[in-house]
Amino acid sequence: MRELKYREAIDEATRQAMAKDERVFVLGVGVDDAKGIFGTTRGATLEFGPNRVFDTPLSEAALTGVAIGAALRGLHPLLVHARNDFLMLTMDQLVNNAAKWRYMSGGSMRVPLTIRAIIGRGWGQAAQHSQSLQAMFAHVPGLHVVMPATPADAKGLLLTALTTEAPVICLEHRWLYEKTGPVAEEAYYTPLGHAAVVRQGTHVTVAAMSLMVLEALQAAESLAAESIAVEVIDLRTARPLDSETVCASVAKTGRLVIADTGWRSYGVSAELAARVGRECFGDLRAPVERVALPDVPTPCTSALERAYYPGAAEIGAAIRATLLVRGRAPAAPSVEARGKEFSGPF
Amino acid sequence: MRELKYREAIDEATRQAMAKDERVFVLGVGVDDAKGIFGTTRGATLEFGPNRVFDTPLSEAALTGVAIGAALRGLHPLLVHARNDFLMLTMDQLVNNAAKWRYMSGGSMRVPLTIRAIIGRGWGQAAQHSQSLQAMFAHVPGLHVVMPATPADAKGLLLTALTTEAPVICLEHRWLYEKTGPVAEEAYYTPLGHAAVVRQGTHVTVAAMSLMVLEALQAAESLAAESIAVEVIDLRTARPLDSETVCASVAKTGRLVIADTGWRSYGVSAELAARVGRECFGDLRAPVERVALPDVPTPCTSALERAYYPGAAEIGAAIRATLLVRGRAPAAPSVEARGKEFSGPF
Amino acid sequence: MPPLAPERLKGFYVQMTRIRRAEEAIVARYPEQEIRCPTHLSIGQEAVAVGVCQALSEQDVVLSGHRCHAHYLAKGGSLRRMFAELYGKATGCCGGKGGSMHLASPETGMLGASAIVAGTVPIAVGAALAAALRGSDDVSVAFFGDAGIEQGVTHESLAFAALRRLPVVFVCENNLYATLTPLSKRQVSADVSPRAVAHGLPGVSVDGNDVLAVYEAAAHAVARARAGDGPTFIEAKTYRWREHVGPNFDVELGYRTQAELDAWMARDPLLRHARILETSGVLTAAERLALDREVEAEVADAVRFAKASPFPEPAALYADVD
Amino acid sequence: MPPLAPERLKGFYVQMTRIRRAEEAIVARYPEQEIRCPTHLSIGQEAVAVGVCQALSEQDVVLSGHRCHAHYLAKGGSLRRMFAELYGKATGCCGGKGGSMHLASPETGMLGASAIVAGTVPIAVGAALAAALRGSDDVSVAFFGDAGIEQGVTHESLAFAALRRLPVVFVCENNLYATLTPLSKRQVSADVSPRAVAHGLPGVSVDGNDVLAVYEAAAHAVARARAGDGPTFIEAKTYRWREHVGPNFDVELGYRTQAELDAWMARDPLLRHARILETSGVLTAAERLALDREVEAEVADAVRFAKASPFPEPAALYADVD
Ligand SMILES: Cc1ncc(C[n+]2csc(CCOP(=O)(O)OP(=O)(O)O)c2C)c(N)n1
Ligand SMILES: Cc1ncc(C[n+]2csc(CCOP(=O)(O)OP(=O)(O)O)c2C)c(N)n1
Ligand SMILES: [Mg+2]
Ligand SMILES: [Mg+2]
Repeated sequence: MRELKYREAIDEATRQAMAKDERVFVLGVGVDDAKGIFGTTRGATLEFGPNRVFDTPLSEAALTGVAIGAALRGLHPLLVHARNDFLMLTMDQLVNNAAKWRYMSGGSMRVPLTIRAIIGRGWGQAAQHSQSLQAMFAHVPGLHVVMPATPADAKGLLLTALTTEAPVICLEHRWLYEKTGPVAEEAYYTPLGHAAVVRQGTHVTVAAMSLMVLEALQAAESLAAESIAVEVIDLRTARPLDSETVCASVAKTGRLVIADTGWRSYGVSAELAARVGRECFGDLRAPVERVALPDVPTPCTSALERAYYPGAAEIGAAIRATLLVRGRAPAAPSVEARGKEFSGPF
Repeated sequence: MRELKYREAIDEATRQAMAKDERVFVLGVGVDDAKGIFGTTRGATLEFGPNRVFDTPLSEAALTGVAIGAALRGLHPLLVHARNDFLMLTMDQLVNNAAKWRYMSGGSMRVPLTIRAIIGRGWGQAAQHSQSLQAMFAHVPGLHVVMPATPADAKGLLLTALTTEAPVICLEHRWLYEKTGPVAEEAYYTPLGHAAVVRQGTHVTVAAMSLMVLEALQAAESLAAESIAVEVIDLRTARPLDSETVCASVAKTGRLVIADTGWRSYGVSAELAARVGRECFGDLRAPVERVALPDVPTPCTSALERAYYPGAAEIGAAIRATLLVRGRAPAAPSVEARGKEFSGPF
Repeated sequence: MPPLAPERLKGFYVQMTRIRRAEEAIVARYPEQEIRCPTHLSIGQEAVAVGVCQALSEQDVVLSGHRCHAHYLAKGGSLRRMFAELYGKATGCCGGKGGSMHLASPETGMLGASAIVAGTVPIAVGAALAAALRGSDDVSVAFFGDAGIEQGVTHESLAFAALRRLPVVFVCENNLYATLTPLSKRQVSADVSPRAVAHGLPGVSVDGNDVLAVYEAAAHAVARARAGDGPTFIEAKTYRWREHVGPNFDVELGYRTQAELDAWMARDPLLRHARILETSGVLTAAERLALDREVEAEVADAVRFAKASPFPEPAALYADVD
Repeated sequence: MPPLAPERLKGFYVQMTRIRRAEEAIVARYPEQEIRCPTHLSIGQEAVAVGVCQALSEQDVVLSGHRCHAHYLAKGGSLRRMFAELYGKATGCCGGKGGSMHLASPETGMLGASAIVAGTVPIAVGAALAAALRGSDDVSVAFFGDAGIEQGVTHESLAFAALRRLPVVFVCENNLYATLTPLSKRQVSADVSPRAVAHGLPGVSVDGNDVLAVYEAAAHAVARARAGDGPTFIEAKTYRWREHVGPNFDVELGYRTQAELDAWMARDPLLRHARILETSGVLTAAERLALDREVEAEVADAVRFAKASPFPEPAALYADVD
């Protein structure tokens, strides 16, 4: 199958959704400029023009309300933010209106609204441009939160979001933008709330989100050399969170490591560990391990960024912990080495 | 010891903090009006006058930034909101500024800022006036989140917040306002991050937050008649979350029920269950049970409110589940009956 | 503006009376504790909702805030379903799940209300954006109180609507207070509209107790919007007779005087309009009494309907979430 | 305003030159990939920071946004600690944890910066509130870009400052663009100040490339604030020479023309001030060259200091959280 970059897959999904459904339009700060949100909105801008793709003032709160209003009147806005940190400005509209309008109206109205927002990382973007806030959104009934890890899912989940008659927040990790993978040419729709087993294994399950899926696969690869068979699950959506698929795997392996891009406390790893702890009580042969950001803001300096972000090495160590295997962490490439690919101003 | 109502304890703590420290001042929508946030800011208004207690426009986002600025210049603002739902308007200032200013400045600045906000419930306040959003705030490194369940803690935790050189969010449940309890007259300071064992027991631990502590005690009382000895822990703060105290109890009982006022998914019950599941892995004799709001917005009609809010009955049922005791739920007073006390417009 | 036909003028009176009688029924019934939700009454402010909505067509839409009964009714919402909603019944306009602060009637163009002050101002702008993008000539209206201008999102909304010349009318019901706080403690000037028009849209301040003045301003604004000339801001000065939330009077709280209340009650928008109709021979006192009776019967029927309706089934709790 | 002493006038030049040379050093060093954080340069806009901060006393405070180098330096921040911060070193003004977008120097009155557009506007108002409540006559300044007025929180801040007559000066550096988007696509009019003054405070638009004009407007605003007469809004029209973020020029992106850039570069605020000083005999060309050399040496020293400094210890990751 043809290979696309993650960002190209987003661009293609957007164009296909717009071609199929004239209700879809794109708005957000900078969506129609020459850079087009790292290229993801450029194709739509050129193909559909200023009536379907347009820039907005820096008024994120109002624009979220505007998108809700347009959705209530039959359109399907795709609202794009260059960082999910900016969504903090829009929480009232997201939490109090978008998430609740259908319920409060007794089901007589729906809010088909898709929001894309990027998770930044590295190159000293510091505390306000690198948060990974999925748990906050996923806490709110009425919102959907998807976090594609592959180009195929970036396309399939975005297309599904753009045909879902409810608010969906798509969080895209910046470090995935240049990754390539097979992507079918036609439009296809990946269902929300279905995790994917992306590597089979029998000794331990790693359930990972977004970029951490790549780290988990790398850790699995390293441990395979030691005959440790790791099953890797790509969670894909934070709400709905598919704990069933994870439980089915844990029933087999008896061991679970959760790897998330956000903070540890009150994060994805908390909710999943709580569910698995209950639903797989009899199956768990070791405590669930959580690999996530330490509970501190993001430091700017690369000296501390290195220590801040866990990766394949930490996942490997957590796997070993659940297996009670002694020994040094496997020689996964360090975060620093991987970081090279993403160097440069942003 | 003298008894005070919860709201009187808040009022007293505010006045004592202001008398001891001239840096403390109170601001917020309606703080100096005749109703004074259900009486909690009335005493301070009368005692300290308009330079220390003042009303603001309905500009919650800016006022949060204003409070941060005043804090950076050596004052200690106490910013009051009649509902924690309104904090959604202020998330950018809370999450991106208040929580991070100290870290981003390398420790050269601090933000001594206390925010009080009320959790509404009942009488059809509906989806936007009854949320209990502690998990969202508790996810953010740099914030403290306290949730006093008793008049004594309402005073002691607020006094501590007002002497803490960091942002502290105090979430007060409206249904606790008229409850009475012993409160010492002098100023005292209840440390943040210390749960309290409020009832001793050996068979099962219930760790509860805010109003759910009262429900847990009621459930414990009912079950005592059947010789089930329930240990009840008042968690008191969501961040820092004192899982040690809970683990110490679970080491003894082997069983845990968590009861929270917020939504189930990604809530306090998730984080605590995840921690206990890991730290008490060998001690747990039954899965951790979670009693929390179902993952739906708050319905207005009392017919559905009844089903929405879990209480002593549901905690009792969860306790039985962990004990694998068969039988009907104990005859705890229904939510409806308890609701009577809180009838009226708000 | 051409003179209004007598039937239209009578219609204004009936609309205002329907709102007044409905809310008086709430006052009468509230102590029974069967209407179990906070209610913010518009008694005294009826002319704003009616004057504006009479300038709209059925396809036009409105959004509102916590004080939304009048807007719901003026935009054609069912009286029966409103009372059923207040009583928390399955037959309510939101199936009982929204309540007083979230009335909605999408089939008549009332798209709902947020209880967060100014929360729907951008939503109304979004509805206007949808009209502009689809090339329809529908107009949308944002109703909000005087405190609405204190929220940043209102300024963002005004600026965006002006920038894109969207067909939206911003209607600020300036009733001089937010809860117990007078305007002077919250804003630099007594007029709200100058702070709005700075964003590049025309604005007017009208007597909000004069339904014809409100109608005229709204008709002008709606015509502009429909013609593609962009948004307008209307400040309607009016007054709330009852307490901020709930059925009672509240002068004893001390934040306003009996004299002030009396002066505004003397400017009752219903009576004022009725007098004009009587003087001009459009509606005699007897005809008016007959209309009043009809409306009262309608309200009584709505209350009966609400009381007789069933509560939602427990399963409704989990329906319509996402 | 009394004429400025020659030493003050020279000081203006030195201040601007320090900012220019520091940022040119960033341009020169950035490709080495040792400054590992996004940098938003103020080259071309130096007169605003200097004109304003020269009107402030040491106790006065400023807050800024993503483009904060100039404000940090103009308010007396250490050059060495700034470069150390950019290099992510423990000796940086934020211990390496803040970086380019969060420079702070509380000891000289620079209270920090937020990378969320307009995020610090209310914080500056809060600093002014603190001054008012304590009865001190300190003034505070909010620096922000032209997009700052698009954020609702700015309007809330302006309104609150005006309502309480707080000693704050709002300084909007209108450089005509936000990222790649020209002002005309975002706002209804080319002048920002009218939309600010609607909130009830005086406002002026000045030539932001004329350090003396900026100084004069700022001195006037600061005097008003210190006298208890409340806030002022200053719009300084200026231009960013380099790309939005990063060290390069960017006309090839097509959102602005070379001709426009050339025209603004011809209005270089440094050269312009230097020419006035030369014409008026305050600073000869030779003296100027000497000052330039001094500043260059200072910058070179700061870069050396930064490079030689240690990175923070790993334990710093967990320090100063709450
Ligand atoms: C953002 C927000 N802050 C505070 C409140 C609490 N509150 C509800 S109504 C109200 C007063 C609103 O005043 P105004 O906009 O003038 O409308 P009115 O009630 O006078 O019709 C307040 C403070 C709220 N609902 N939302
Ligand atoms: C709330 C918010 N939205 C978007 C961004 C991304 N962003 C960073 S700077 C910038 C442009 C700001 O323009 P302006 O205020 O004019 O300042 P300038 O960069 O021109 O100095 C944008 C869109 C942001 N940082 N914050
Ligand atoms: Mg009002
Ligand atoms: Mg700019």
